[in-house]
This record gives sequence, C-alpha cells and structure tokens, in this order.
Amino acid sequence: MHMADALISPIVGGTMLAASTGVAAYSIKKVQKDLDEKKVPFMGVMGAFVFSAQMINFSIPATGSSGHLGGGMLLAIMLGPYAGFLTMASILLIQALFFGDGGLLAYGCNVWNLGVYTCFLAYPLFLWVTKKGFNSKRIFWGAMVSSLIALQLGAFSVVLETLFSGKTELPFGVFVLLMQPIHLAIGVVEGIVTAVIATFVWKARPEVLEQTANGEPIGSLSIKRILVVILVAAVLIGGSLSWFASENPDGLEWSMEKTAGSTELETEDEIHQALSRIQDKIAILPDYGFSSTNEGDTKPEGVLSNERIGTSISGIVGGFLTLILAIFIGFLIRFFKKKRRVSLKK
Amino acid sequence: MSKINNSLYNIRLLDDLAQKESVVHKLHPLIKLLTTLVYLIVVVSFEKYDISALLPLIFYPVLLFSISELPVIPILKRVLFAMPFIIGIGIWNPLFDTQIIIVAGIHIARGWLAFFSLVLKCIFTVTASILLIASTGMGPLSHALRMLKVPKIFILQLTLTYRYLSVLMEEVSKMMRAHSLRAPQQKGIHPAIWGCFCGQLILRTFDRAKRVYDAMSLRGFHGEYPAGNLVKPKVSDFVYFISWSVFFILIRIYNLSDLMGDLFIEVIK
Amino acid sequence: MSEFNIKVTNICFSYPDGYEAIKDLSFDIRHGESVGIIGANGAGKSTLLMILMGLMFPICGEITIDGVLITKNTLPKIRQSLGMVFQNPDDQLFLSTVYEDVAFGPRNYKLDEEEVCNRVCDALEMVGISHLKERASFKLSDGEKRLAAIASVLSMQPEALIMDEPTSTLDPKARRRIIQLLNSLHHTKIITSHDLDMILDTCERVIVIKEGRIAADGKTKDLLSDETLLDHCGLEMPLSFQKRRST
Amino acid sequence: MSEFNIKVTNICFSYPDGYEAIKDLSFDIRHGESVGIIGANGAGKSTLLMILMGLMFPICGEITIDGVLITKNTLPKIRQSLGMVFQNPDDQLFLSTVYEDVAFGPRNYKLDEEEVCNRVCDALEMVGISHLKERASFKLSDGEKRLAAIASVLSMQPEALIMDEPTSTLDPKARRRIIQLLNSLHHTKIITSHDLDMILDTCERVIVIKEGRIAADGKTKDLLSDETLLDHCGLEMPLSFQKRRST
Ligand SMILES: Nc1ncnc2c1ncn2[C@@H]1O[C@H](COP(=O)(O)OP(=O)(O)OP(=O)(O)O)[C@@H](O)[C@H]1O
Ligand SMILES: Nc1ncnc2c1ncn2[C@@H]1O[C@H](COP(=O)(O)OP(=O)(O)OP(=O)(O)O)[C@@H](O)[C@H]1O
Ligand SMILES: [Mg+2]
Ligand SMILES: [Mg+2]
Repeated sequence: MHMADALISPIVGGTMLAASTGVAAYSIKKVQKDLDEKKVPFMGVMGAFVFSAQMINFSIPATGSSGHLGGGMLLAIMLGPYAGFLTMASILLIQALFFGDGGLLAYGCNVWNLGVYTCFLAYPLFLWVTKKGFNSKRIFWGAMVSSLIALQLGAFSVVLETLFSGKTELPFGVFVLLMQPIHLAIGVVEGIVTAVIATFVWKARPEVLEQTANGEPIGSLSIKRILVVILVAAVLIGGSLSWFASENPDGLEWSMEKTAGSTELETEDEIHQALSRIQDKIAILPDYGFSSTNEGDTKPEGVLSNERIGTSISGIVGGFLTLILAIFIGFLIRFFKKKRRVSLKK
Repeated sequence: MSKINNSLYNIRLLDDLAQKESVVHKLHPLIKLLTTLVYLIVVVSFEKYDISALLPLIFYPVLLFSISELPVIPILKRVLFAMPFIIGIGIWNPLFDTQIIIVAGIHIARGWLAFFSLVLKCIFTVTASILLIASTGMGPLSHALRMLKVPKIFILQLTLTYRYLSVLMEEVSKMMRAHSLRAPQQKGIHPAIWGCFCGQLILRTFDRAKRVYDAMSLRGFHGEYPAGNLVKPKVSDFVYFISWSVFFILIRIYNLSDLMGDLFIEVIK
Repeated sequence: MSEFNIKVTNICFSYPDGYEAIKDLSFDIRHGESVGIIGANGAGKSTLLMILMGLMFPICGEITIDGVLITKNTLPKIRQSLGMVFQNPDDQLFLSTVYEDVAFGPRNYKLDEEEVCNRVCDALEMVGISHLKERASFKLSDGEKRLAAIASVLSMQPEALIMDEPTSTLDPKARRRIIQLLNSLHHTKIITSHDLDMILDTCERVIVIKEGRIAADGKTKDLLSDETLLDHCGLEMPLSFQKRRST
Repeated sequence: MSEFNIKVTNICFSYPDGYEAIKDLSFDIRHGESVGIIGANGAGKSTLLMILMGLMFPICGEITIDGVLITKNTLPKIRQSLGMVFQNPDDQLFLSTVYEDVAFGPRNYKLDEEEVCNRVCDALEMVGISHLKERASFKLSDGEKRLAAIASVLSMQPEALIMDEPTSTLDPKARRRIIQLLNSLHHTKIITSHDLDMILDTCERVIVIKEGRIAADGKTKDLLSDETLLDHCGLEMPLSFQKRRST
C-alpha cells in the first residue's frame, strides 16, 4: 500500500514530507538523548531483517494465497517507537530508490502512513495490552489489535492523500470500501505474523522485548504529548489539504475556462449535470463528434476544450513528434558515443 | 524464493550500474538529487487529463539513458514492477469519469485520458528515481543527504540497513534453498515452521547486530561518526541543475507538443 | 540402490548480471565414484554444485541423472536422491534444535515418527554428535554446526552426497572423522574443498576448475602432484606433499 | 612504539546460560611476540579473544595490557592499541565501500581527512588490494573480504593484532599470501586457527587450549611435533609433518 509519486500532487507530498520530517526530527532527538550507541547497529540490522523477512512468503491454509510480514509493528516492538520509526523511514527510502515502491515525492506520505501510526499510535496500545508483563496471549492480542489499527489508519490515509491530490476519479465511498476491508485482512495476517515472531523472540531473548518496553519513556505524559503532536499535525494537514481540495478544482476550471475562452462560471455540480446530459446526446448521435476532426481548432460546443486536455490534432501530432524526436536524439547520442569510443580505441 | 532472488539481483544490478563512469555519474550527488526532485514535482504538477503537455518531459529520462549509458531494458523492467498499484487505482478513472470526449475522431471516456496520464506520470517518476540511484549509488547519495543536513545518526543507520540488506537477503535465500532441498515436494514454507524460520533468522540478526556493534566499537565508535569531508558541487554541476530546471519549467508553462504539432501542420499546409 | 550416474554435457551458466561463471563443462560421474572438485576462489565450484542440484538451470547444455534429464518437472524426484551440504552450515540449520533440524528431511517424506527417530539417531551417531541432540543449533560452535549440517543430509539417506567445503572450520580431529566417514560411505560423492589433503584422502578422481572451465580431470594422485598444473590454477600441492620450508 | 605486554591472570568466564567456556587461564605475551592459540572446536578460543578485546568481561581474574587493567573506563584507550580481525569478515565490513570501511577507525579517532586518506592507502597497499578501494565491500569474494577486514584493522595502526582464523575459506595461494603478510609485520600477534601448518609458519609460540584450560604453552616446533599432546587435545600434527598414509 505504498503511495506512489504519480498519485500525489506536489502540495500533498510536500505537506506530508514536512509532517514526517517533524516526527523524524523529534525521534532523532529522543534516540540520541537516551540511547546507548549500541542501538544504531541494531536498528540497521533490524531494518535489513524486516526487509528480508518481507520476502519470506508462507502459504495461508485453505485460501491458496500467501502472506508475509509488513514490519512496522515489529520494528516498534523490538526497537521502541522512536528507533522503530527511524528504521522504518530508512527502509522506505531504500524501497523508494531501488524498487520504485513509493517514491521520493511520496516519501513523506509513506513514512507517515507506515511509520507514524504503527510507532506512535498503535505501539502504545501494544504496551497497554502487555503492561502487566508479557505472555504469549498478551503478546498475541497486543500485536493483533495494534496491527489492525495501524493498517486501517494507514489505508485510510492512502485514501485521503490520493483524493486530496485529485489524481483519481474514484469516489470517496468506493475507495474506502475498496481499501479498508482489504487492509483488514492484511492486518490480521500482519498481526499473526508479528505476534509469532514477537513471541518467539520473547521466549528466546526475553530481555530484548522487556528492555524496549521498559526503557522507552512512553509514559502517560509522553503519550499525551505525542497525541498532541499528532493532533496538531492532523489539523495542519487537514486544513491545508481541505484548502487545497476546495481550491484545486476551481483552479483547474479556471485554467480550462481561460484556454477555452468560455466565460460562463458554473459550479462543479452544474458542469457535471451538463456534461452528463451532453454525454447522453453523444451516445445517441455518434456523428456529433466528427465535427472536431474537420478543423484542428473547432470544438463541439459545451464539451470541454479538447485543446486544454491535450487532445487537439496538434496536441496528438506534436505528442508523437516529441516521442520520436526524444528517442531519435537518445539513439543519436549513443551512436556517436560508441563511434567515438571505437575511434579512441584505434 | 524467486522474489527474493529478484530483489537481490535488482540491488546488485543498480549497485553495479552506479559504478560506471559516465558524465552523469560524475556529477555531484546533491545536484542529481535536486534535479530529480524538480523533475518529479513538475511531472506530478500536471493536471489530470494532460498528456500532450506532459510528453516532452520524456526528454529527461531519454537523455539521461543515453548520456549515462545505462541499459534501458533492465531499468524499464524495474519500472514495470512498480506499475500494478497505479494501474489498480487508475483503472477506476474510466469507470467513474465517463464523460465522453473525442480524440482524433474516436469517442472515449475522459477517464481514459486520466488513466493514461497517470500511467505516464508513474513511468516518468519511477524511471527518474531509479535513474538517480543507478547513476549515483547509495554511498554518494548519503553524501547528498548529509549536505541537506540530515542527521548523521540517520544516515549511519540508513547505510547499515542498506549494507546488511544484501547480507540478510542472501542468508534468507540460502535458508529457503536449504528448505526446498529437504522438502522437495513442497511449495512455499509451511506455516507451522514459518514462525520458527523467521525466528531463527531474527535471532541470528540479533547476534549479527551485536557482532557488528562490537566491530564498530573496537574501532572507536561512540555513537557519533565523523563521516569525512563533504565535497562541494562545481560550477558545471550548477549549470546542469539550472539548465534542466529551466527546461522543466518551460515545459510546464508551454505545451511543447502543441507548438510542435502546430508547426508541423503549418509546414504540411 | 540403483545405478546412479551423473552426466554433464556442455553446460554453461551466466549469473543474471551477465557474469559467466561456468563455460562449457562436460564430465561423467559413475555410480559410487567419489570426485573432488578443486580450484581457486571464484573458480565456479559452488556454482557448479548448485547447478547439479537443480538450484539454478544451465543456459545451455544438459545434465542427466540416472538417465533422467534435470528439468523443473523431474526435480522433486531427483532431489530425493541427492543430498547437499552447503558451504555455510548456518544456511542449512533453520530449526531450533539439532534433533528437529536433522528430522526435518525424513519428516517431509512422511515417514512415521519411529522411523524418523531411528534415522536421526543413526545420522547423529555417524558424525559423532549424539550428545548435541537437544542443543539449540545457533549456540553451537562453528565445527559442531557443520557436523549437524552433515547429519541433516545423511538422515535423508540420499544416493549421492554433494558437499561444499565440508571440513573448513573443523578441528583436525573432526576433520579426520569426516574423512573416515566419507571413506566408509559407498555413496556417489562430489566434494569441493581448498583442503587438498582431504581431497587426496577421500577422492579417487579430481576435476580441476579454472575460471569456469575444466583445466584437468584425472586420478587424484597424478593431478595433485603436478606442481605446474596446480600453480597455473591458483593452487598448491597438498601440504603433506610439500617439504617443510625453513621458518 | 612503547613496550606492549599482555598479562592474563587466572581468568574464568561463563556464558549467560551458565556454560563455563573459560576456566582459570593465565599467560603472558611480550611485546612483538607472535602467539598461536589452538584447540579443538568449542575449546574456547574465540571466547578468549573476545575477552582480551574487552567485548566480554571475565567473571574472575584480570587482564592488564601494558600495565593497565582492562575495565569499562580504560577500554577506549586500550582498544586504540588493539586491532581484531573477526572470524566472519561480513561482521567487520559494515559500510558501503572498502575505502569507507578502512577509514572508519581512523576517522573515529578524529584524525584529519588527509591523514585518514594516507592511512587508508597505506593499509590497502600493505594487504595488496589498493585496486578494490572504491568497490562495494559486500560484493567482494570471500578472500577479498578477508583482506579488506585485515586492512580495516591495520589502518588503525594498532600495536597488537588479534586474528580469529584468518585463512579459512582462502584458496592455497591466497593463504600463502596472508602468511607472508603476517610474517612481514612486526606487531604483537595473537592468531587462532585450525590450520596448524599456518600457525607453524607464522608463530614462534603456541598456547594449546583444551576445554577452557591451558593444556600446553611453549615453542611452536616443540608442541606441534608432540603427537600425544596434540592427540589428547583433539588435534593432529601439521599435515606437512605427517607422512603420507596409504590411501
Ligand atoms: N549471485 C552472483 N551474481 C554474480 N556473480 C556471482 C554470483 N555468485 C557468484 N558469482 C561469481 O561467480 C564466480 C564463481 O563463484 P563460485 O561461488 O562458484 O566460486 P567458488 O569456486 O565456489 O569459490 P570459493 O572457493 O570462494 O567458494 C565468482 O567469480 C563470483 O564472483
Ligand atoms: N552465546 C553462547 N551461549 C552459550 N554457550 C556458548 C555461546 N557461544 C559459545 N558457546 C560455547 O562456548 C564454548 C566455546 O566456544 P568458542 O566459540 O570460544 O569455541 P572455539 O574454540 O572458538 O571453537 P571453534 O574452533 O569452533 O571456533 C563452545 O562449547 C560453545 O558451545
Ligand atoms: Mg564456493
Ligand atoms: Mg572460534
């Protein structure tokens, strides 16, 4: 469920990057303050572990499908919230760079969706469930509940970020219905897997879990502080995003009008109705559209300007020319480089 | 199994490519990072239905490919691996955005434009990111991050994660190989021993973390690592950055495809 | 035990990054033969063993085992008769105790628990680590790990043993024990090692690999006393052949 | 270089699970001496080296280096003068390139970049892998990794070198190269190995360990030709001392 660069707008990406950077800066401060330096290599190697554990698929009985570890919760449990968050951040950076999972612009979104919820909202839940001491049952339920919640929040964020970026036409309701149930299932798998590994570690090396749970100053006070931080961030983000969400379509229309030369100002709904009416018409009268092919510039009245959306004849012709030119230049450069190398060798 | 080998191969490949010595490889890593960021922002800032205006941005990856002499096919393959999620979300556009428009005389739902534009953006952004790492490498990139004042502790941890990524993945792939040899008839790892399998791996991970820490502390590590001098970008680096940025912004403002198309039609007439 | 011949014809192999590790290798191994494969670091020995086990497929050429061509479909059956010991025992032991690890193979063949127990005890006995049965595999010393890895393969009762450096990190006694064990088994054996003295003690025949090609193939004694050949391939005569130099 | 003596007095050590790995060991190592530590698998050699480096603390007894007792407080200073090569080079090379790895130690001692560069180049030169400077450490072959690990220790210019099986997994040629390197260095050296021929070539003195206790301590040539002693400790004479047995 990594957000991709292509799905977000620069403003959403930038805002989320700023928010995540804030959390990261705070975590680094915390980690540096009360950290024995032993943790740095531990974080690094644990990050590598989560990365490789994600590759170990196991068969889910009776379903014919397979599952694997996601890792955010496990990192929090093993390393504590701050170190866990930073480790998640570096994993995501490597994934963005090497695998095209997510991307550099969407990096902030991904760190937020996969790091903040697990380490700062769900992990305290895990601590709460296991506060009377660890046993297999408490570890299981703690891991299960926190994984479910973290994944639901993460998935919901993906929905919001995508919608605010205005890159998809998927209605909010449908999108949510698509994402949340899938991530409920994924959350269950994640919970089980996290619980299995955490229990194993607790049995083999109890000190790892216990030190983390005791050593991290996520007391009641810190939880409050974290919640305040998250709340403030949420308000800020929500505010800027909703501003953007309300601004953006207008901006789009405005630019459409400008290029299309139409002065009529309509609300979104009106346009939509008008468009669907026209659409019906077009469906009945297929000839209607051919008028635009006669002349590059004439456009059917009432239909959105083809020019603007890049489908005018010159747009299409130009697009192809661009492609051909670009590739031609590419080959030309390679050709000359090769030639030069050959002559150099001689 | 094949997935992990694939990932290992991918990391190895990009790492190998970063060792090449082209003009692009020699540029300052920070400059390349910033150029990539400007490119990404410009690509993503195009509106939903823009295709023709977006197309000229293809010059960036194409020129990078040819100047840096990076192999096209393997990198594009990586790009394809990143597509499914985008396609999964983008494919809903034609279903919900059914406004019909006419493109070259063909009636199609406007959503298709949005879909293709999204796919195009995805190809551009992912290609640009992979080209960045393939022409820079992880070491120099951490150098760039340090210049951006990213704290050293994060960079050290990033470096370690990256370093042990291939070590652990190799270990996993060998364990899975051993498993498949002694359970030849079975596909995947049985859930009953999966936990043990991962647990074993994590315990080894702990041990390794301890040994790595030991090795570091034997060489004087105390939580703070002075990572050497930073190299400043040269004038030519700035020229590279500025010329690309200007190009991107021009393309953002003027629809180059339209202009070229107009010109072409004029000439034909 | 049936006749068990391995026939390798003109195989070559490149790693995904294009590195050509194996270039046009051919040889035959008859049932019951024990063959040493030697060569410098990076010569391609481990790669060759993995191809024999069907862990990777050659790009050209073919391998038949007992007349059956190795393909995706025939693999599960073929692997049942081959047992491989990896270069690094850590890769081979993935369960919590030594017993579990050694029992893993037989259990996968759906043997009943009594039979499994017999096989495990026999295998541990053979390599001489019965006392480690209940120990956690990751707390063993390096040498003990290697012995456990060998036991985990023996318990599957394969018809051929393929071993990648079985004696590195073993102390001299344990090394000697493994040599004796190998000599007492009448399986087909394919062994790689940098310990040429061990090869000399266990294999009648040696294949010398240099940069992915066969540099020599013949009687162990002949090849291992041919100083120019060995030197040419980045090797040295077995230490027991060398005269003590003054220190 | 100052006088540099290591004095170990009656140390013992147990692992957290209660396993007693070292029992009452005492020995002295004088400046410039090169000492081999040998013993069967699980004898406690690696454990001893770790205690010498202050990675684990003995439960009783004490270690002084150059007259300074090893404690938490004196460790940073003491470590500056000791360099250890681990059994597994992967644990020792943790940065992206060979150069970075070799520079890690000097940089931690806050040397200026020019001095760091000099030291790195010298160290790489010494082990003969200058050409690998910019290579990624995890893509080296095993042998090259080991050489890089040795360089990463040499660049710190320690007064003593501590090495855990420096020649395992090397091909005979590479092994010979390491032996020559070790002989050309005049540091205090403590080396463990199962390759007794290597010990014979590099160390004047040998300490034999059996089940956590010293079984013998003396001249290499004397001890390594004492068949009953070696046999008693789970070892064997160096191969070059042994007559070829009939196969
Ligand atoms: N995954 C890989 N990708 C690319 N090249 C590889 C890979 N694995 C090994 N190689 C290369 O293939 C060659 C042969 O490797 P192989 O492991 O077979 O050597 P070897 O003879 O077993 O060496 P050693 O004695 O060190 O075990 C080496 O040069 C190595 O660098
Ligand atoms: N972490 C540990 N917990 C408990 N016991 C251990 C641990 N590590 C090692 N041991 C035990 O301590 C003993 C000594 O181990 P050590 O690694 O020092 O042996 P070694 O002499 O180096 O052997 P090798 O030649 O195989 O390297 C062994 O019997 C081993 O089982
Ligand atoms: Mg090998
Ligand atoms: Mg040891």
